[in-house]
Amino acid sequence: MEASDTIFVAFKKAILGFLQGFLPDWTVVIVSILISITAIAIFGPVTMMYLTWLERKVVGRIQNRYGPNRVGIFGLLQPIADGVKMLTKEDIVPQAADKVTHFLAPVIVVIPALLVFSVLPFGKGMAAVNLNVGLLFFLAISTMSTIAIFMGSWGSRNKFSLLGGMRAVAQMVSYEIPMVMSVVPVILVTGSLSTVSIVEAQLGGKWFVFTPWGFFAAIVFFLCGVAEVNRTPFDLPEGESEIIAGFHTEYSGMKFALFYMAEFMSAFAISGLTATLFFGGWDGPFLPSWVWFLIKAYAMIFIMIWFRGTLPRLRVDQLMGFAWKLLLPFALLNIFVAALWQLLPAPKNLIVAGAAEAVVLVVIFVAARKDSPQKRTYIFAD
Amino acid sequence: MFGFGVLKGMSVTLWNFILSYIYPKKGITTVQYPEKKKEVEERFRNFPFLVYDGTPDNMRCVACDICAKECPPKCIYIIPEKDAQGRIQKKPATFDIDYAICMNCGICEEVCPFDAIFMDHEYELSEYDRLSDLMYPKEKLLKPVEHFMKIRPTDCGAIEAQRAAKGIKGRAAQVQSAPAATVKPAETQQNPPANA
Amino acid sequence: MDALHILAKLGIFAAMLVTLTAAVMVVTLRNIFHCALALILVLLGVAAAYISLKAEFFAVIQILLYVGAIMTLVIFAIMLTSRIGDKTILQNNRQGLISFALLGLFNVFFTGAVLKTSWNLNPAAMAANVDAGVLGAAFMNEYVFPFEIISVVLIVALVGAIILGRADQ
Amino acid sequence: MNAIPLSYYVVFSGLLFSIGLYGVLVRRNVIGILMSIELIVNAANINLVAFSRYVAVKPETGQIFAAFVIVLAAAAAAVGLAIVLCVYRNRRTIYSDEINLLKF
Repeated sequence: MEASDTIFVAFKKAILGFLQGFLPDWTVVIVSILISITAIAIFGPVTMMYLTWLERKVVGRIQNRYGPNRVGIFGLLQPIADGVKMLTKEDIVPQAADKVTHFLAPVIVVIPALLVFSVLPFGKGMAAVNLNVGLLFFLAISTMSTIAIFMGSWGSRNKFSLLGGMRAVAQMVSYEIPMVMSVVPVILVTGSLSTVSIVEAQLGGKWFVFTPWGFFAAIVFFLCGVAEVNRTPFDLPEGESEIIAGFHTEYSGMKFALFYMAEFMSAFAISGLTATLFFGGWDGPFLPSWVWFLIKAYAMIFIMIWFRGTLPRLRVDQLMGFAWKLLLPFALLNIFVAALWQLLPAPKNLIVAGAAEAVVLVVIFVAARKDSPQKRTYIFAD
Repeated sequence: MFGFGVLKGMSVTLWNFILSYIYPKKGITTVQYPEKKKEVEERFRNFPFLVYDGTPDNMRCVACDICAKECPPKCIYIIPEKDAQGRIQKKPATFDIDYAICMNCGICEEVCPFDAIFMDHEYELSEYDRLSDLMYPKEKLLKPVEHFMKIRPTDCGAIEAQRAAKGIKGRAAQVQSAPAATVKPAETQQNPPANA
Repeated sequence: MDALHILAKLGIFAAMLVTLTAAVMVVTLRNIFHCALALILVLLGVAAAYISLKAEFFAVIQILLYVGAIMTLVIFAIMLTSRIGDKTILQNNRQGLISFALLGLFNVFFTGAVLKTSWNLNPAAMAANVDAGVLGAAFMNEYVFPFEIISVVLIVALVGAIILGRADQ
Repeated sequence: MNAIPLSYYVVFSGLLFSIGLYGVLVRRNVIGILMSIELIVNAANINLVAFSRYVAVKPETGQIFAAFVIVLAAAAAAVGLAIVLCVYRNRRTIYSDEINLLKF
């Protein structure tokens, strides 16, 4: 088990050891950096391709149909077919568009999506960079995609994309705050911002999701993550039914593929981070560490796709109300419960924290009762 | 209560997802088209075809031109046969249906007094050239009554039963039993039908 | 001097250069939206400078606060005030040349003086590792009073901005 | 990383400051001016952090002041932009030389 656990790390050490022989030592450092960069640069797009495949299969199965099974054995070559199609499609730039912004937007939207992979701990010792501010780095870099999405919508000089851009910026800003707040309890308990030490604090099955505050913080974080990535039920910025395709209306061909890739890669990054923060990252009994991380990340992705197969799109006011009136107060109160849990000795803290959590839940539900949708009363239909 | 509607909806989709794996017959509705084809319902109607009993030349159609007159898009074109003296025979020389125009409404089937034209179940009729290939001549339209029985057993059975009851025979039987030029209708009543 | 250090120094100088060119673009570009993008580049360059000063936590705070929050505000303001497609008329007023000359002069003297002064470097400070924990402790112990005052200032600014920004019904 | 002498950082922030000041003096668009003010604030921050790394007795003092400066810059930007919106709503223009009437 030990060998298979750190197979990649050993592989990298082998390469470095081999190069040690005839390269000056500073180039070896650069080579090791390059190896992790190439690993991420390969892993990112490949996960993105097979997430599109997974999404179409799962949503298909939910709707009683097969999903792609023509190209390749189980439709496994479908992402490659999509890729080729995207490459060969003509790349139209609107005539009145602001050329610079229109061109830069897809480029800048992919950079944060790839950068955040550097902080995710894929396995034991397999986090590309062990930043001691890793978690905050993740949140800071993911705000950059907001700016890129807005550049895309402003650059294409199109009413629909501008509407989509406005919605995207408003949504991402208002869901970022509950997201940061729901991460604070994890930092409070582990005492450090680095994702690697967060996972080490959860080793041996002591995952944060089993603690009273952790379970609800995970829900809040995951929902905000789904909203941050503009996926259903928060996919107002690219609401196909009302504003054509939102911010990427005027994009076609490879540029659209970049927007598409950024969305899926950040979806994987968010699920990876949820797995790291609340589900114990690569901690698991038998399988090698990086397998556990992938299992948990893909489980989160399955939930996101499951959302897509079920939930209708939220209205803008419901979307904003949900973030400001429900998630934010809940995340704030959760911090107090986590503090309670952290300070009290072992047996008592579960009971007290559980009770506090129950009180918090009741308070939030009572407060949110007024604007949660009432039972519909039909006047004419019986 | 707040949020339980979402959970109910999610459980429905999850159950659908699992059902599609453990019990595909009930869970999956797609038919893999080229390999397996979906059985069309009996009353499914696509383009019309002409019926003949036994051999193609004793077809039921007597070129009465009612269906051509009734056809809304006017896609049926009939020229009756003429014998040596130029008299019009009760048999079409050319009977063309332009499948490109036909809207498979089935009116020709209803108005035909001689049960000669019925709607087919064949739907794989795509061609390369719309003008010439989709203009079906008589030869391509003629199909045996057995084909009609195979695709629409109940309707065909009812029509055959009616024909048997009224003693209408196929064209071949009429020719043998009435060598004289004029055939009194009364005489043809008693003879049994040529083939049920 | 290890080759790696040279590379690092080159990287930092490159980042500084990029920041300065982006800053010049912020000030001179005609299309105001491009200026905002150049400003974002400047902020990232400044964050890179913080990293070179071994203040990673501060660099991340800078990105999160500036690029995430303030730039979104600025972009919203740009969007609300500039009509789509209005031709960008002259952005600079007449006092361009004079201020450029004066500032150039100031810079020459400033850099001259700076390069000549010998700073009494404090080696202890150079080695210190200022991470989030140290900052947090300082915020809560020594600087707790300004910390509270700042939150009051923020609330006042928030309420003020909302009232000013809101269209009067 | 302390191979870089402190004076480089001070010169860098001086340049940034002067570019920002040039922007404030020259730009006609009020939002352009606000952006230049952000430049000036960033220049000040760099100085604070650089000095706290090289010279300060307690290394975190500079960074704390820089944090306060960032927060205040955010508050200033928020109020500034709200004022800009008000001016735009009343006067339909955000060019500073056209906004020269105190009371109309």
